[in-house]
Amino acid sequence: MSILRDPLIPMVALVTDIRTDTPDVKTFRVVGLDGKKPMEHIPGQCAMLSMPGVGEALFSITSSPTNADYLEFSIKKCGCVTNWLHAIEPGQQVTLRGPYGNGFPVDTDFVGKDLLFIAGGIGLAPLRSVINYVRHHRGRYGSVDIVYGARSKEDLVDYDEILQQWCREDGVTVHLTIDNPQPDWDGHVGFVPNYVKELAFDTGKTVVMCGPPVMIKFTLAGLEELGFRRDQVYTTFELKMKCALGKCGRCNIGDKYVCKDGPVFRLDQMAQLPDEY
Amino acid sequence: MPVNETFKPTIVAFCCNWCSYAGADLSGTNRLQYPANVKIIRIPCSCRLNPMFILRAFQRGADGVILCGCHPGDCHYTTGNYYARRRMTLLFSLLDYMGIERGRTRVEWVSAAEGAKFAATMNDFTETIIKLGPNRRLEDLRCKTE
Amino acid sequence: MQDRVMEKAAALLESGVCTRVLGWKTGEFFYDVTPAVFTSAEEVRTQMVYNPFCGPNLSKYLIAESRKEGKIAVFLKPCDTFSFVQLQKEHRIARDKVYAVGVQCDGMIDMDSLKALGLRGVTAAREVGDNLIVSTLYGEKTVPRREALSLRCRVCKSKRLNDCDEIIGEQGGDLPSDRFAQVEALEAMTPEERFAFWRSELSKCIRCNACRNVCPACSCEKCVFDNPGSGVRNKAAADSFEENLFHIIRAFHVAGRCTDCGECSRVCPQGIPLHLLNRKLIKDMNQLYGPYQAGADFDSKPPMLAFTPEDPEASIITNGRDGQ
Amino acid sequence: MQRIGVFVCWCGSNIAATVDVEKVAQTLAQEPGVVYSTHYQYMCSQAGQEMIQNAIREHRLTGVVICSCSPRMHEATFRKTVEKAGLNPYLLEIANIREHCSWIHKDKLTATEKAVILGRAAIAKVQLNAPLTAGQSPVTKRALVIGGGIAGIQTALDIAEAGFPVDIVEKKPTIGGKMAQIDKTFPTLDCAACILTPKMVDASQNENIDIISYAQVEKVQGFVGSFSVTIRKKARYVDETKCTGCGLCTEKCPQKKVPNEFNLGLDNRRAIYIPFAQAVPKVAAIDPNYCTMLKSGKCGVCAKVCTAGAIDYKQQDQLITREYGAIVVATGFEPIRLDKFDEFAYSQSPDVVTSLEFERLMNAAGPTGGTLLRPSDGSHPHTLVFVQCVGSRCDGGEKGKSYCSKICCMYTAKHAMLIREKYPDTEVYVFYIDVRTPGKNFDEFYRRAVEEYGVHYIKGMVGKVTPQDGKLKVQASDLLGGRQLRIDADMVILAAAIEPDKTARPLATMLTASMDTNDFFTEAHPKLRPVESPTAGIFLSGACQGPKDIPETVAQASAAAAKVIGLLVKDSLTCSPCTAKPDELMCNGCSSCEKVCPYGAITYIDKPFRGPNRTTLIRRVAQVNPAVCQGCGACTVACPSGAMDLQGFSNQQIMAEVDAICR
Amino acid sequence: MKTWKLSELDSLFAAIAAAQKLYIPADAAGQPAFTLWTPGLSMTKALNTGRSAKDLFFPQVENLVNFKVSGRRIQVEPGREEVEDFVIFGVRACDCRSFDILDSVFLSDPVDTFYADRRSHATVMTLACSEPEETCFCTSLGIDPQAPAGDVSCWAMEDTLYLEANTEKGQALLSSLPQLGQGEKPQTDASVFHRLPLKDLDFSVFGEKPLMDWFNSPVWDSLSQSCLGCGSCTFVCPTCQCYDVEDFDGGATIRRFRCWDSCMYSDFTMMAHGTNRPTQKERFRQRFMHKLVYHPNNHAGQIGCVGCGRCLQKCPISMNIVKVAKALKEGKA
Repeated sequence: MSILRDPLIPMVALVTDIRTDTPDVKTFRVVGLDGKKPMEHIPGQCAMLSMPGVGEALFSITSSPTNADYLEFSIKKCGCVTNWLHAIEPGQQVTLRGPYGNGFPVDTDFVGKDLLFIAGGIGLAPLRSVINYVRHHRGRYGSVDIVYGARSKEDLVDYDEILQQWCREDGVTVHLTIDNPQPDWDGHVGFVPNYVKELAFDTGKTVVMCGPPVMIKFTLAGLEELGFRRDQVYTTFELKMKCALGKCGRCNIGDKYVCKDGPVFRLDQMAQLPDEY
Repeated sequence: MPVNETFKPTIVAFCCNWCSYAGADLSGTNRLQYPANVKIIRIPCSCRLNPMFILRAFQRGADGVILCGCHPGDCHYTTGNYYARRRMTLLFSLLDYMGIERGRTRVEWVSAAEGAKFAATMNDFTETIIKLGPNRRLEDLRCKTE
Repeated sequence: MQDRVMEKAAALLESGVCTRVLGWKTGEFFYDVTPAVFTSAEEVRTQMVYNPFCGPNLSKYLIAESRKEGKIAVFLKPCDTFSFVQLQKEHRIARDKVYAVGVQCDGMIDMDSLKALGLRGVTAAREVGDNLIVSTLYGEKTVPRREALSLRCRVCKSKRLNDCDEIIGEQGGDLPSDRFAQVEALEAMTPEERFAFWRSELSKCIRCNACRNVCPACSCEKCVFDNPGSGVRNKAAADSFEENLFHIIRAFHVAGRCTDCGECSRVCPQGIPLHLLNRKLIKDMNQLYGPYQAGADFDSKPPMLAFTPEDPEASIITNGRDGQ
Repeated sequence: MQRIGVFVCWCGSNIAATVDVEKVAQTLAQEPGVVYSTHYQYMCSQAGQEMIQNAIREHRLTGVVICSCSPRMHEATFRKTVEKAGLNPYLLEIANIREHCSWIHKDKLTATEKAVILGRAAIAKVQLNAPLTAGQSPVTKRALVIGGGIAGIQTALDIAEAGFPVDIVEKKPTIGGKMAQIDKTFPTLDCAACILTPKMVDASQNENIDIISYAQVEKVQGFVGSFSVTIRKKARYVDETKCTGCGLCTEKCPQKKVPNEFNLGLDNRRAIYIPFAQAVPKVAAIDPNYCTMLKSGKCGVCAKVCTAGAIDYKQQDQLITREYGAIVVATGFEPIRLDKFDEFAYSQSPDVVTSLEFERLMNAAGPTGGTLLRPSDGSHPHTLVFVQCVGSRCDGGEKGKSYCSKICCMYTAKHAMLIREKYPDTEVYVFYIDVRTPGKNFDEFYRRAVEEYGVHYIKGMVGKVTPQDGKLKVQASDLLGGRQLRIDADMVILAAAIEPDKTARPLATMLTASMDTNDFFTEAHPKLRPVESPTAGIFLSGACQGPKDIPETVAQASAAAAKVIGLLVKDSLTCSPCTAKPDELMCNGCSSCEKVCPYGAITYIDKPFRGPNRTTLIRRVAQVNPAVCQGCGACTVACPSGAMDLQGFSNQQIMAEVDAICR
Repeated sequence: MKTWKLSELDSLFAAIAAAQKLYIPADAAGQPAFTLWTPGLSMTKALNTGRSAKDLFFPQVENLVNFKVSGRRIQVEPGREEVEDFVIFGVRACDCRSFDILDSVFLSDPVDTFYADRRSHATVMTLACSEPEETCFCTSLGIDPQAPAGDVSCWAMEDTLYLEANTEKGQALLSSLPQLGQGEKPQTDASVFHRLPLKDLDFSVFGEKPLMDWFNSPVWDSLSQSCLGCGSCTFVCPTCQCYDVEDFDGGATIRRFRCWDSCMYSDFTMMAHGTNRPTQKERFRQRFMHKLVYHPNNHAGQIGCVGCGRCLQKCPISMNIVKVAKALKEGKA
């Protein structure tokens, strides 16, 4: 079977469980055909999921590396492959290859730091892996703050996990916000960037941020106002990718390939790159 | 090309809903036989037939493609088959120009009353295709079933 | 001609008739001119060029340019004006935003034609009478201008400048042209020979889309070959079928709209005579449905969007024409 | 992913005898997306339908494929079936394994194989089916009839009788049309005015009918059920509500030299006039081209004599916009101009007249009071020559028309007969190519002309008519006698071809109703829908669709009315949802689709789109009116960018079927 | 140095082709291209091929893997073509340099095994240039067209072909051809190369300023304004290596293949929610920035261009890397 060995050639995996998070986000649990976790990864890394004939797309792995049993992907319905994924039922096979990308520096730069996670909408997906990793190795990091916002309560991804686990954990503070008031919501209402400013975090924290480009832009401005430096802020981003190996040229921005040199960037590094994301 | 005894051509017949599809129904009602190689696809009018569909059929393994519609002047939509006629004439001419065998494509006007003509047309067309042999010039090797 | 074009361009900008001029810019060599937009008379005087190598048809640029603020002046050769009119017929160009200057033309010279004459390392060329004196890295050569003409210019169909606001040079008329000679030669071959001919030509295709992107008739917002929803999208020919498919569909989509400007064959990096496909359809339409020249006027209905009850049946093809 | 149910019908033994239905059901169960597959004796039976409905609910089906008889048979049935189970009726596809399979194949193996493939194609298609909803569009319960001749009048009367308001737009100051100018009618020889004018009066008195005379359609918007039509009512400088039609003004008007169009210019009228005695509305009108007051401001006689004070020199054209559910075109015909037929000396001698002019010369209300006199010298003509087919049945159609004008043979026989009856001392010659007399009592009528009245019918062509010494020298050939004839005639009457009224062409453009090459309106189907235009909501009445005599015209007028009534009784129209739909993001606005649409369903709008870098681009894009589109798909192929697709028969659906069949 | 009579080139080809496949630049339907040698096929008279030699290592379309799908199950099946040993003869110095550039992408971790396979099976026989075209500028990129690299370097001088092995592979090939003669290669004449109009292009400047300076240059607007967005420059370029991966559902088998792609295409970076390079300017800039700045930044200053001049000859509107490089350097277009 050596003829099948190339990083472009995927393995077959099985979707064992599908959870509906929000009206347009589902979380897929994936294992290998042997029933085991198909690959090891670093928080922030991605993998290529595909259905032959439909297409292949890159998704961040949202489960924590500390989960020994399976991988999870939280996927928003927005294109060809994601539409297909949203239509399948458990028991469906898919193909999988990866992991790809650099991941967050959880075992280096983050160690011992107070961490501030800021996410908007589906932007929580890549951060969930880091947050759960940090929670698992709680002793190695300082305080953890999580600011998470979405359009409405229904659009909050992993709401159950947030309420049941994150909110109850010592040393973890969760700040939830939604864009507009709604009857069954007694939490904060407002956009993430403003909320971050209101919360006036201590500038010693290391920030990990993911969300839509506008959110990133305004939150960053807010953080700088508070006195944060760009080299304290990490983000992860998504571009069209095909090979995920740094060769096909699609995710090339400046002299970086997002699939290989990213998807995690420190914002001071990003300042050296063209604004083509 | 020698006639291959075992060659079972795939033939796609696009039939307009109002005349030719009904004509095909009638040939069924009258139990008029024609080869099972012919598979009918219903389209509202002959003018719905995009040249791309014909090429697609050849790509996917068809050996012959025939379009059947209302007789000129009898189109349910008054003018559809006139457009279809021009389009098919030019497409067939272009295919011929590119060296694709002329007999692989055909247009035939079959009314709802012409069950017998439908069957006869399909018999004749199938025979023509069998004589021509398998479609090689417009095939896509990736679509061949191994 | 060169001077009159440049003067006109500068004058149009200076007088405020237009705010931009679409013309050609000088290159590294004398022949590698690039279509360019100029916004001042100064730019025109320093950078603009008009010479026998200004082959590119500028009409298609007007689709985008005429959507912008202000009026743009454009220099069009007779063959370009057919595309200009055809695009207007298809509502693709806002005529009131364009000041069209027709430039009469004696045929454009083509590097491919020069190379076909065996010239290598061409560094300069000048017209002297009916001849072209070509300087190369290996010395000077004189060739008849006629032989250096672009292939399409050798069978020029018309010197008529359609729908121009102004004309430089004389207004011309339609020319007798044997542009269908090659089509007829192909028609005279056996189907097997034709198949072999097109296979060897089309198998050269690298699907760079230059023919499509330069074609004034291929002005679709999104080409079916780029549209995943079309069912025929493909990027490269993975099979000989797809090589055929792309060119058949393209020829068909521009049937009745193709003005035979010849840009497709001019730009093909692989030297495929793509115009022979379009010309075949033009010839057929002329023969079967009456003479029609796309872009010659504003009123006539393209043959593919018209019919007469007396049109011939498709069987004239499938049964063979002329008893073939 | 789709959840598709497959139902294979035995149709008793009709299918099951040659197709192994169980095997078909089993094989199709393996197809992607199929979650349920079964077979049953009669799917169309109550039990079969319930089976389908239960399966839809139990298996949460998102698509249904029924392998059974032709969709032309039971598609509607099964659509209702699935709809009752809560599934959109358009998520159903039928594989025709009876007419197209079991009934034409004898070998069970072959037939079964084919049935599987047909089933596969239906499954492949249904995978891509989208739920479609039939739209409803309201119907304005008012009709517009364009043209107030006998066709328009009859249509309007019938519609009005059924209780619907109807407007007649007539371009002339009075309704009545050509029939009002005719003397007698064939084959009964009863007086045209006697049968027409009562109808004109009926129309004017019917409270459901509004006659808008001296008016023209200016603009048409909308579509079947809800047209909005703007009508230009031309200034007649007489207040219609005040004028009593006493006619005093028309006697006093000093401008006497105005050619009288009602008599085809054979006599004169005044600048203020009532076209004829029985005109409806009987209201005077001022001809602005001749009225001295309107031209130079000097005169005002009519205003002075009018006791009702109806004259209004300041009157302006008036634009009326009204809503209609249906439009009937009844624009009729006119004789062709004869300037290309110089050989008959029409322009050289006043004694060469057209048949319509001849009608006026014979008419008691005509310029001669019904006495046949030569226009040149008022003398009694003794020798009259009729020339048939002037401009009809012309080869190539360059000089005249290629078609037969249909009515000339009969009216010429009528004319010949009338002359011979009134003036037995005359000799009447008729030169013809063929005499065509299909119609009830028509041939008998013609034979009477020949046999009883002694009209000389000569098969042959008139070559030349030369006015000479007060006579008309007619050179002709007698084909049957094989000789050349020279006749010294006193009058020559030309049976001029008839053609559609000149206003028809621009009107057709406004209505987006198609016309043939002769400018006759095209019918939706030449046999089965002869009084409808292909454009929904546009109906055809009378000679605007093709040459017709009066009985035929009236028959068609009533037929058109019946169609209109059938439309207006509905409160709303259900449109088939299988209509064309453009993808605006891909549309080039090139108008290719519009040019091939037989229904005028496509229009264009300029629409803003998001361009790159937060710019806005205004682009012209096609819009399809689903109420008008009939779903033929011509536009989808004309569209080069593939922006236009047909719902229910989309490109992808058809290609999926192709793929499944060729697999 | 080994020698062979130029007049008997055909028999040299036959000797090579006896053991493995041989590709030579020959005219195919009027277009010079690397073509599988069969008896009777002769070398093109053209200086170089229309498409570059990269095709032989990175073909325009290449099947990667096949899938069979039944119900919810997926089966992965081999789909790659077996590669045999082959020889390319007549590769010019510029194209030969392009292999280094392609290697730096495809052979860097993770190695592209499809490309690597072909590279390892190939023996490259280069051919020195003596009659350049006016569009040639390989000398500006530090390439000596008269001393091409490759496994075997060849010179056609007077009536003799001189061959010199540079690698073990080349050595092996030459020693498999015992018929070769021996001779001394005469001095090459470089004078024509000094007359090349584009010999003085300066590509060193691109390493001298930060990436963003070049990116933000004002020249991009006017340089890109008439770009048609076609892929002809990309596809004839020996160093362009962007590709797309797509599936073709042929019914029974779904084939996953890769094919050349162009960053000039509007859909190159198109995603469901839009593209990050919305106009041709950005796409145009990407291509040239990649060649002149990004690639050198990542690969020790190696410019992503070999000066073959194909884009100068093939661009429908005569826009090319020379014009871009000059305009960028001067800061005005």
